[in-house]
Amino acid sequence: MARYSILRRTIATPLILSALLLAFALIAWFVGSRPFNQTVIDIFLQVVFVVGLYTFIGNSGVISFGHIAFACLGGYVAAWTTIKPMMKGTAMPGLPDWLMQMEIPFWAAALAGGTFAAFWALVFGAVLMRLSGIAASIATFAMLAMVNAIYSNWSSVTAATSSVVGIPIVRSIWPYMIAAILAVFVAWAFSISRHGLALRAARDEPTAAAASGINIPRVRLIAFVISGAIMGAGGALYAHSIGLVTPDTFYLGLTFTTLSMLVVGGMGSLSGAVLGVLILSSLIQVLRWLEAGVQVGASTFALPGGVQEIALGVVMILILMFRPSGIMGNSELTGLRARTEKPVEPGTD
Amino acid sequence: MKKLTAILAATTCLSSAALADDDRIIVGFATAETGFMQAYDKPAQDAAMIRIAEINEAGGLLGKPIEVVKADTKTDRAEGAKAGLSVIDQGADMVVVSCDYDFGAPAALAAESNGLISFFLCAESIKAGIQGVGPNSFSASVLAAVQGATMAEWAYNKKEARTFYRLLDTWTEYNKGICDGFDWMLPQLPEAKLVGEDTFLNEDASIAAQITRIKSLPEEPDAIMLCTMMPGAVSAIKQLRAAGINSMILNGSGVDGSYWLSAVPDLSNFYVPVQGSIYGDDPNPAVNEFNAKYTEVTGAPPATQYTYPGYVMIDVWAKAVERAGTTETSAVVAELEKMVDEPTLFGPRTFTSELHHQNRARYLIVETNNGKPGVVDEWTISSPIPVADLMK
Amino acid sequence: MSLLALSNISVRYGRLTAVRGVTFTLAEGEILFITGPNGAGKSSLLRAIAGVTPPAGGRIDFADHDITGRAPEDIARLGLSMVPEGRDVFGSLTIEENLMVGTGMHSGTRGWRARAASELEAVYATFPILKERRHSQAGLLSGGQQQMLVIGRALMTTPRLVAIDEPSLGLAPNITDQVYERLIALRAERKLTLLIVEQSSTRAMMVGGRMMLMRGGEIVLDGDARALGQSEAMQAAYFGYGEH
Amino acid sequence: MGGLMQVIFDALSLGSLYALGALGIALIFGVMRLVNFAHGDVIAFCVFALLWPSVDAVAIIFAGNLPWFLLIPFTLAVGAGLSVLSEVVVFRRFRRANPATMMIASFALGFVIRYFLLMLFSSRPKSISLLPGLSQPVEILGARIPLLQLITILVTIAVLIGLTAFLRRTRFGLEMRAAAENFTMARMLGVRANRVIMGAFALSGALAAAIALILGSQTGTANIMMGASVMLMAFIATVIGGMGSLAGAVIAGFALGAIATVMQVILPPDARAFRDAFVYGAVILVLIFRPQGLLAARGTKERV
Repeated sequence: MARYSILRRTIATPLILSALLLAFALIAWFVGSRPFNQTVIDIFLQVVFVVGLYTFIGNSGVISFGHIAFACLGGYVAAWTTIKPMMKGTAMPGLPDWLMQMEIPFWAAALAGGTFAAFWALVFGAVLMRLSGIAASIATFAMLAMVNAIYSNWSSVTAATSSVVGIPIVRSIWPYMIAAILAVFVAWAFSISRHGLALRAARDEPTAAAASGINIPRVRLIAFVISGAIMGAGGALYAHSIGLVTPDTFYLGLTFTTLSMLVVGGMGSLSGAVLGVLILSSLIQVLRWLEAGVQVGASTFALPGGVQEIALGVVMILILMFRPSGIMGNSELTGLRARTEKPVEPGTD
Repeated sequence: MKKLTAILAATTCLSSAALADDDRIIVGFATAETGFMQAYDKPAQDAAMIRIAEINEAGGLLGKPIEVVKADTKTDRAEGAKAGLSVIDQGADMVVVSCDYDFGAPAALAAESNGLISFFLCAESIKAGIQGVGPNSFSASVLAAVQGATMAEWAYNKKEARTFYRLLDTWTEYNKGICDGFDWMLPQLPEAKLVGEDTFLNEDASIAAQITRIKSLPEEPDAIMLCTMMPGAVSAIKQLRAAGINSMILNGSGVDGSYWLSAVPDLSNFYVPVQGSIYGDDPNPAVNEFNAKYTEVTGAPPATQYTYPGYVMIDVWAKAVERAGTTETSAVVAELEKMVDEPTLFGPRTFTSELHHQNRARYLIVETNNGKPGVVDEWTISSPIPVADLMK
Repeated sequence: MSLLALSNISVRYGRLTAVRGVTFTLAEGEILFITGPNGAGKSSLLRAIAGVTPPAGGRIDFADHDITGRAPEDIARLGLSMVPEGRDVFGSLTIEENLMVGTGMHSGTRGWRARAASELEAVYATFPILKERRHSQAGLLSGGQQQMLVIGRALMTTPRLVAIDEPSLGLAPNITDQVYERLIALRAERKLTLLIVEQSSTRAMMVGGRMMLMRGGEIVLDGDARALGQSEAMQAAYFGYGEH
Repeated sequence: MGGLMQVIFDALSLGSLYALGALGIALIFGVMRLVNFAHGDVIAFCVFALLWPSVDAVAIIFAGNLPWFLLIPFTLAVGAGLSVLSEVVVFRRFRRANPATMMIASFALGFVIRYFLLMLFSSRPKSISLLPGLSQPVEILGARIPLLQLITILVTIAVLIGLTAFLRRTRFGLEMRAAAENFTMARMLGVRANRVIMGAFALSGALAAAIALILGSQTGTANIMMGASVMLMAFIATVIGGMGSLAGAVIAGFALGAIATVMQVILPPDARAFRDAFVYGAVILVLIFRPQGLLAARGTKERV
């Protein structure tokens, strides 16, 4: 009964976010330019990653630097399962025979990537989830670095640092939009589930939560596995969006982009995760257009190269300066007005 | 949101203007104008522009002027795919992609799936071609493995090197490629012996442990095959010499250039294979003329030999287009694949239906002595490296 | 002439109001006990005075300065020394280093080194155990010794007002007596003003002075400690009788 | 014997770099709970400050040609200056923000510094001959090691002794240690927050500059990413050492250097490429058994 009322109270959030994503897809469809189409695909993938990250960080309050490792695992599953067997034989001769012969559609690869990543999230998480705070953050980073070191050197199975090509490219925006919307719903469903609520209680009041019998490592592990699955599926789709994977695609650069988008949007908010991506991605895109040059009347106005990155950094700092808890803070979009979950209390220790 | 669509509409209008124009030929550059790769793409692209200007001055290609469209990959793979699509949408007949295989591949794949020819500016991996991207993809440079093989065979024959040490930076495929070529050549040299091997990472702050391993050998090796690239190469070379190791150091072309030599004062016994010399002493006077022209156009002389493949690229492609009488992909590819030892300013070029890359090439050997680089020799490996060995 | 004056001070943490509309003044040389049950807002009030938690409303004046919302270090430099509850010793510093931290605010003034040295001797005289262990790490001290250290540390700054949160917590009764003796002596010597938070009124009744009772974030009683301590109103107010 | 000495020197010199980096991060973390991801970019900035801005391949040496007794103070001042500037302009406004926000802000700042350098100097690594006299081998205890390696170790030891003396013997050092342990309490004793924090940033920046000088002379290269790998290792060392514990950071820095060196020596050739995987595996193990770090700073409340 209580569950049902939570569901009814919060369902507006994923619906609004899905509508927003649909709006982006429609713009891309309406514009029809292929590079822009690809940009919107990128945005959807980024939504999947950031929402995946949110599922863990937002609910547990533990900063993870390691989630991109799961995207890496997922991306390589896509390479293992969708490249034509002949090409696989030359690039990755060490694959077992059954995998070598496999050629499945991209959506199945995304599911497989998610499952594979979830499995490893379970293995790593069983060890790491006992940690908390910054020790957990560093341990997740060490996990990322380990996965990267292994995938960068295991030539026979991952082709080492070389790009693995031949992954069928999917250039339609709809599968990516659906994936992003699914990720939003999964994240929402988890956050209102028994485990999600328990985890958030543990985030806000760890002592009280432990005292009331919440097994913190266990609920964290559940969140870790679910978010790992989302990241894995996202990684597989990422592979299909550009047709190749390399280990360094899934390393520090992507880690910091996703984390930044989440923190700028608001760490504790699903709406923040999605808005963080949409706002920062739009900003990047506008800056890129400005850099490429915009016709204003008779003259062309263009920013010098490199200004885009600098401006992005400055804008991020400014947003955080004025909204230290991110654009959304801890509140969600609910249609009527932002619903505040619980105010942050700085300095009450 | 209205503003956004307005900007979008503006950019798409700009690009569609170039579409479906039959009175010109369009070359699309999906290369890095910003970010890390820019330093590598820009010189080769400038060289390509010089060749394009020469062709246009001489009346164009098939009587039509060559026009250039560009899109910035920002040294980012996802952006690379967009840049590829962008130049294709602007009507490119041929797509030029980033120098490095990893960064160029997304745009090349976009060209491939649209049935267009793609040329890597200077990629040296076999995958930058049929084996990686597909049947319409080419590279203008020479395989990294040829560099390693060239250095091994040359040092063995001309410098009497017998004991070799192999030091590999596992950072990139290019580095591994050099060492692969070295590994292929070494067993063919009867008295050559590999006395040790080690690996490091380009970003390693110190390679002291690797150096200690070399120093613990009973005797200093005759030659060290150093498979690495910038920026780690300078660090490795400096540390090797600082530790008092004086063996000859053999390299890939990636360390060509004099711009970094100030970091290792009085460097000697140091050898680099190059396709053409930037030092003004190329045996072919036409190369020196090109250098002068490049200096005139860009304001500075070429910094490394990686400037040259851009010129070769437009050269061979334009020849193939002339011979085919069209820019239509399959006809041009067929003409390119007919090229056997096609003379270019920077050595002969061969393309086959099996390999769109050079598995054998004439290299100039540049020796650095007391901090002064200069061409000392020329070498072509005795037999081409078989494709099967390259695919290992 | 009041040294400390609070008018209508309230303290909030998020939606929770810990202190509401507290007003009082404290004259130089006065001794004031604030008592009250757990959660009455006593500590929050002290934190607001010391500048650690800026008040949500109201105004605080100290030594003719408006210190509302000022930084803790500025307030300390005006001569208001605070000893928070929970023995915040710097565990990795030695005892002597702990004592010396607060003397930095006078550095640069004439003869400050000599004054610091004599203050140090005075603190050591009060708490000989600190002198004995002056070079050992403060984190290794027992709870009672740490309590002596933090009180000694506060005195080292030669303050005009010392605010102490629960000085007797964890101290053996005879040590507590010594602490109070020293404080009262200082009060006589240099007109030191004392603001002491204690949960029970026992000590206040022994020492004498003024006493206030806080409950629910408000001051409910204010008067002479001995007189109040024995009154039934005090008992009733402390335990909240007579409200239902 | 010579071989073993060689390995010890290798481990010490690599560990020195990590220890200096870890100190720089731990100093700032101690006073304001900020994990400063811009630290690596400060290192790169210090090296580029010796060059004149130009996008040509050949570096135009500017301050890099100064004699050593001017070059070293100049570089240290640049590092300290940039670091203090970042405090005043950016981090001061994040005092009350949560650690994650501060961390991302520091990352964004590093991003800005990096692309600023990229704009001025292009991405091509520049060569720079810093203190060329140090590139000679010397014989010591039967091991022949580069002079620079020896100097790196000596400089690190000198920095550690100097910093210890500074922290133990000076009033500013006392205030800084007190603030690192309990910032609020220190302020209630009249310790000026801004002064201490700026002091920590200045010291941290100077340490970054020291790393820049060592890395610059060792590699002969100025590269916009040059601080990144040292920074990552230093960051890990700070955590393993126990966040906020300066001694712990130093010990963990040396330990990481030793592990990396020993791994390179004992692993068989095929496994050597996986060296980093083993090193990070060791990091996870340490964290599992000592989540608070080797030397947990007393009174450091975990707030992340």
